[in-house]
Amino acid sequence: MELKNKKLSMDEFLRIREEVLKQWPTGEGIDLEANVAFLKQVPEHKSFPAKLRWAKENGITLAQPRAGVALIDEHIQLLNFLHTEGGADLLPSTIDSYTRQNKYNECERGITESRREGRSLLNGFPGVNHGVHGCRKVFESVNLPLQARHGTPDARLLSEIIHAAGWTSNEGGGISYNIPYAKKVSLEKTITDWQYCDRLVGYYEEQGISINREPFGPLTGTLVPPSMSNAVAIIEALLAAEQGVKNITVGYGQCGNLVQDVAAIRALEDQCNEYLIASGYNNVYLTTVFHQWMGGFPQDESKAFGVISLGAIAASLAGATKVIVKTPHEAYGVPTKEANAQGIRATKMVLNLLQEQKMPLSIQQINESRMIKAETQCIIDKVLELGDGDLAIGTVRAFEAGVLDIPFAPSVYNAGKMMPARDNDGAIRYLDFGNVPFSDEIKEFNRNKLEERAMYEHREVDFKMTIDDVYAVSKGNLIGRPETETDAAKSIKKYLYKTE
Amino acid sequence: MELKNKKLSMDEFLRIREEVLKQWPTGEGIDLEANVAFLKQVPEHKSFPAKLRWAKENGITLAQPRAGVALIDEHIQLLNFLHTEGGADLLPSTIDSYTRQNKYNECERGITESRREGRSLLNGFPGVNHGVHGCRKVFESVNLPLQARHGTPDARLLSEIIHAAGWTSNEGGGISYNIPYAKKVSLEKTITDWQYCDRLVGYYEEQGISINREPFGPLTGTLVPPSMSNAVAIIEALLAAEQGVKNITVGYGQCGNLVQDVAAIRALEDQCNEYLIASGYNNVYLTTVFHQWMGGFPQDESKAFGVISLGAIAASLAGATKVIVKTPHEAYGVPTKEANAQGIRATKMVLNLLQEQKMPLSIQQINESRMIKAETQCIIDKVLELGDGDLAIGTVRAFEAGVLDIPFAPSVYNAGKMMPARDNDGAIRYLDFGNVPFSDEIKEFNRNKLEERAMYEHREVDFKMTIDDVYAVSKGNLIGRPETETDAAKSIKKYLYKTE
Amino acid sequence: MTNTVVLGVIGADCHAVGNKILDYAFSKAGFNVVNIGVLSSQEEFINAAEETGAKAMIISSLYGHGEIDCRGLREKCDEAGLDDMLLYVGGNLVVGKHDWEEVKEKFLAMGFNRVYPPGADPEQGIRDLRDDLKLPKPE
Amino acid sequence: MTNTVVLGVIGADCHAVGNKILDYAFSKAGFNVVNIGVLSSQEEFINAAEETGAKAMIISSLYGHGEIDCRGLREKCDEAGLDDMLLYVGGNLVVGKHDWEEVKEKFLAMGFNRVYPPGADPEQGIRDLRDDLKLPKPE
Ligand code: B12
Ligand code: B12
Repeated sequence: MELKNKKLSMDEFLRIREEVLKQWPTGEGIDLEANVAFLKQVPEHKSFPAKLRWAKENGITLAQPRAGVALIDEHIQLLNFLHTEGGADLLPSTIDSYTRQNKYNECERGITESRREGRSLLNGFPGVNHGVHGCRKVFESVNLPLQARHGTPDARLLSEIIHAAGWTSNEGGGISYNIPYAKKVSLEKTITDWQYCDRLVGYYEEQGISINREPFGPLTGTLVPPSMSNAVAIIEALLAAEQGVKNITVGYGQCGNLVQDVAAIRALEDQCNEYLIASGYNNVYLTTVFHQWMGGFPQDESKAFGVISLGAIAASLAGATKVIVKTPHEAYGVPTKEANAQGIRATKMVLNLLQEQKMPLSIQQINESRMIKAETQCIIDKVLELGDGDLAIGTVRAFEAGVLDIPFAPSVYNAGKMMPARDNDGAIRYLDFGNVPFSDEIKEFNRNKLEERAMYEHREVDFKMTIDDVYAVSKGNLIGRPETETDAAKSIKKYLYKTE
Repeated sequence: MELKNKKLSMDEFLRIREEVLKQWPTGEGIDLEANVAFLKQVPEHKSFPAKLRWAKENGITLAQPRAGVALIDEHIQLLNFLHTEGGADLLPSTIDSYTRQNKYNECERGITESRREGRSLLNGFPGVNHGVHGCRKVFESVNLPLQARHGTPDARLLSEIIHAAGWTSNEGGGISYNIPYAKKVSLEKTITDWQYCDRLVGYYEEQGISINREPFGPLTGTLVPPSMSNAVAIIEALLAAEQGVKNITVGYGQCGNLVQDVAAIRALEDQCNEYLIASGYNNVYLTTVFHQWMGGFPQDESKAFGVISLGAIAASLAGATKVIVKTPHEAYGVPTKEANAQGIRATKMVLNLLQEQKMPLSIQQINESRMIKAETQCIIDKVLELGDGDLAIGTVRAFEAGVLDIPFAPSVYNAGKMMPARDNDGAIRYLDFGNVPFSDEIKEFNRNKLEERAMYEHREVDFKMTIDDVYAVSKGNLIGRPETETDAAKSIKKYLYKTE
Repeated sequence: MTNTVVLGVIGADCHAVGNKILDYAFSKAGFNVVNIGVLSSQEEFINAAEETGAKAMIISSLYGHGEIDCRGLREKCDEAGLDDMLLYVGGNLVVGKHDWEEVKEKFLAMGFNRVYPPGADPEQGIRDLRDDLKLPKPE
Repeated sequence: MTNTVVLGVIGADCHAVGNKILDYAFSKAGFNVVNIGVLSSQEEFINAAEETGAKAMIISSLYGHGEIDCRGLREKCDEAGLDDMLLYVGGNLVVGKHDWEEVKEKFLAMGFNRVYPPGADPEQGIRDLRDDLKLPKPE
């Protein structure tokens, strides 16, 4: 089948579906019509789209953790704990890494070993292996909307299973669940496979059942310039809308510069709405998700609380519809349920304190927002041009050409030529443009910003900056200042480390 | 002696001094000239004024904890722990409550019992009982500038001792260490006594030794409207300057509304500088201190981290010179050194992340700032009028008249007629003006703001709002919304608490 | 009067916020509140009880010296002939975050009738006092 | 070559950032880095070592399945005749925050020569590898 950004016909969809359901025994017998009946019974307070709409209309930012363990009962316990002890507003089921690679045999092994050892040896919930039956048990045992969060290039069977089970949201997309998560899976394949996932949601929409879809905004979580992740999010939203998805949450991972963060997520919502309408998708209900810092965390738990809280503040001031919460264990490993609840409680405290407050508009924010939109448009225009008007084809060609280019991505289909770094205020800029097609004005803006920093730090603008920035937050700073003595550093040392 | 805002002559000062040094045996033999020689040796990295200046010039916000225990060695251990494990930039010695009431006999008992039980039975460091010798031991055993933080209406002997020991900063003032801390001590007495403390610093200044003075900004820490605490801070700065103090840090306690917080502390610095210069005190080096939330804390430690981090963020975005740090134990009791260090680490993480960032100017902030300044000026103008031009006399009369009026203060010399409450955005406004002399425009502004909230909450503007607001933060919110069902609450419940 | 209580903050403690709110809450609940305020000594509590015939003392200690400040109060009450005086105490009773059960035991052993943990709801104290004084439940 | 190392992230693990930085660091330190990247199986590590004559494998596992993924690697090396292969492993080796000493013991028992805790500095690995390969210290 040839890749094209075009709604799958029901016939095509059903043809593919037959194959999909055979991928693992639990696929057998999943019945769309029976699911429709089941999904119609989902009470409003367990519907993802309903709760998002309520939050958006009331100006509330919801908090959602990540969480998943190997076994069903433990998973249910975990989720209910995060609801009652953490105060989570929305529940996840983070899917394990074998499932993400469709290695269901290894999942089976992980499940067995977890049972034997009495602790989870999988880093998430193996939804496919547990099947509709297991996933429904989870759905019926919790009292909040449920979403699958994963990183699965081919999530077709998983999507069939979770939606059949009453989970009313699915994270992912053909770009965002490929480039950061896979090494050798082609974009043709993942875009096609995610068209299927979207078409499934579109089918349910046609039956009057609203299901939410969320492109994964932060990508590699590591110094992705806002315009690059926004471009990807908008493309995935458009691809989803084409398949009939009507409830979309576009996401963004915290950069750390408050003005840039607020500007970025506001620009994302505006611009995505503009593109949706311009493309004729008029009935999409769009919301936003802000991810607390997605890069390397500091090991110290108190410092982690600082990072978490700053993320909550940015999310709240930006007016994001929901925020994805990190935990004080982030630098170590999958959090205990207690550590997970701690992250949510710190976050909710901040959200409550700021509930009535938004970031007041400033010149800085207006300028930043304008710049992000201009950059994003350059990228998307070029994608469309490369695809001769077809967004799906354009996306594949744009990655080939390095027009779309995600820093630190593992995929061989990603050029990896673009390099980011922070400017002197901590905002993320383009250090090396690679083949990202920016106007001269934009290039100059980015260069000047980085030159400013380089001058301040008495060094050259180069890859060493990027590396220093990768480490910075985990070492307790936003900007990776060089360790050689700057005047400021000298001056600090004079006061702090001098001994008599 | 008659109260007057006039620099004490050296003779008067020395006459009073004789009496002061007799208050407790450790006062004996404190020799000003010998102290000058000692203070000249204080290395720059242990000088409070030097470090504040460095921070201000480099746009850095310093973090300072509160801490103090009964015994010298334990106190030194505690302070060094907060330096090395917490990363504190400035060190405190929080003085115990008996010392604050000049009950040195009870301190002696507390010291003895603490020794016996092997834990501190005093809530702070009894500086007077330990004397110059003990305080110097502390000074010599730490490697950062030291400040006494207390709440002592008559701190003359304490001030003599700590400065003689090389502690280069002293918190307090004739208003701020009386009204929130005492019940029956007259303002005449405390203003006079603090003129002495300031004159002592002025004396050292004359000898070329710079010592920092810090009026206690947050007062009762409980819903104090910014203009009221700013007015008090400015008055105390002016009273200190008259006695020859040249290095002053004016303070402010976090309200919780970010725009108001940033506007308030920026207004405080500007307006205080204006008043200093208008009064002819041209050489005062002014810095600011932002106190993390001073009211009741939530008991949950994760939530406390959220409150702490939001405070750090406000301090940093406002560009305060230093921030006073709370701890996750706040709601329970004097923190362990570990909990104290946790608070500092979370704070410093946030300060580091935001180091290069300031709150961008917005219309909202400009308006808020203008309003705070206008209110503050109304108050100070009236104080001067009441004192026939004398600030000290005016202050006494202003408290009698309820022109200066601190909510929830224990002092019988405080009118207690003014009542504050939060508006619908969480900013603190005047609910009942009492006798605070505002223009009609200002009154209308405050009333409208509270009406807005009342309408939203379907209730009257009354004292119940104030009470609800007192509890709010400890219960996990900024604004004390009524527990009766508002539409929003109903709507929330519908989603969150519904069971099938 | 059966429903008169002496309210105050003991010792060198200046924390006034909780005191004002307790005053408000107990008064609204129908008690006759004699509020001697912050920074009150054991003697001031006893004098106020003697003068007003109060049946209970609602004592707060926030600042950490509660242990030292409260010691001997029961004995002083007995000496003054205030035999069945109900002694309630609450706040942040000791220095630091401690195991609550231990703190409670310590104060019960000192002769207090009821001991409340940090941030206790005044309504709980009111309910308990109604019980202990055998007052009718409010309609 | 004595200074050839195979670098990669084992299992179904896609964490690429650390890998790119390790590549940069080991290359800069003078090693000949054969980077097989993320999502690499035990077989791919062994094949790469056989093909290049590498003396060490620098293995990362971030995502928590390290325990399952690394089991049997030493035995497979032995079978392949890669007898003195130095096996280094680091990252977030197990699911969750665990006592580090236990984790380390577990991997040493599995036949690894060096095991590094979360967030270990690549420079430490480089110093250790120089020692283990008896390479001269850099001037
Ligand atoms: C960024 C990130 C991601 C990105 C990765 C993008 C990409 N493709 O690279 C995204 C968002 C895609 C992602 C996905 C997932 N992640 Co992730 N991720 C992180 C995070 C935040 C930072 C990792 C990073 O880049 N660090 C920066 C680099 C420079 O450091 P590093 O990786 O630690 O490597 C350095 C050192 O460890 C050392 N080192 C490493 N190996 C070796 C070996 C030797 C011999 C030596 C000497 C040194 C050494 O040197 C390296 C360079 O300095 C970490 C948590 C953290 N550390 O804060 C979680 C974390 C690694 N992820 C985790 C998990 C579970 C996942 C997911 C399964 C899903 C989930 N729960 O969200 C998926 C994985 C899917 C898959 N198939 O692998 C867990 C692992 C849990 C565990 N071990 O118990 C972590 C710890 C988060 C957590 N606490 O839950 N993740
Ligand atoms: C505001 C505050 C201040 C203000 C007080 C202003 C004033 N004059 O009122 C200022 C800044 C001046 C201040 C000063 C000091 N404070 Co203070 N302060 C607080 C804080 C943050 C809130 C207190 C408050 O107002 N809460 C709100 C009210 C409504 O609650 P509440 O006081 O707990 O009272 C309620 C309940 O406890 C209950 N209750 C109380 N008593 C009783 C009795 C009965 C019978 C019942 C049923 C119920 C009951 O009902 C009340 C009403 O709801 C607390 C910490 C916290 N709680 O978050 C520290 C705290 C009480 N302070 C503390 C200390 C140590 C001090 C100082 C010694 C200095 C210092 N280290 O900074 C000085 C005290 C000087 C002195 N001589 O007393 C410590 C006490 C430590 C301990 N016990 O181990 C605390 C716990 C902070 C801490 N963790 O270190 N403080």
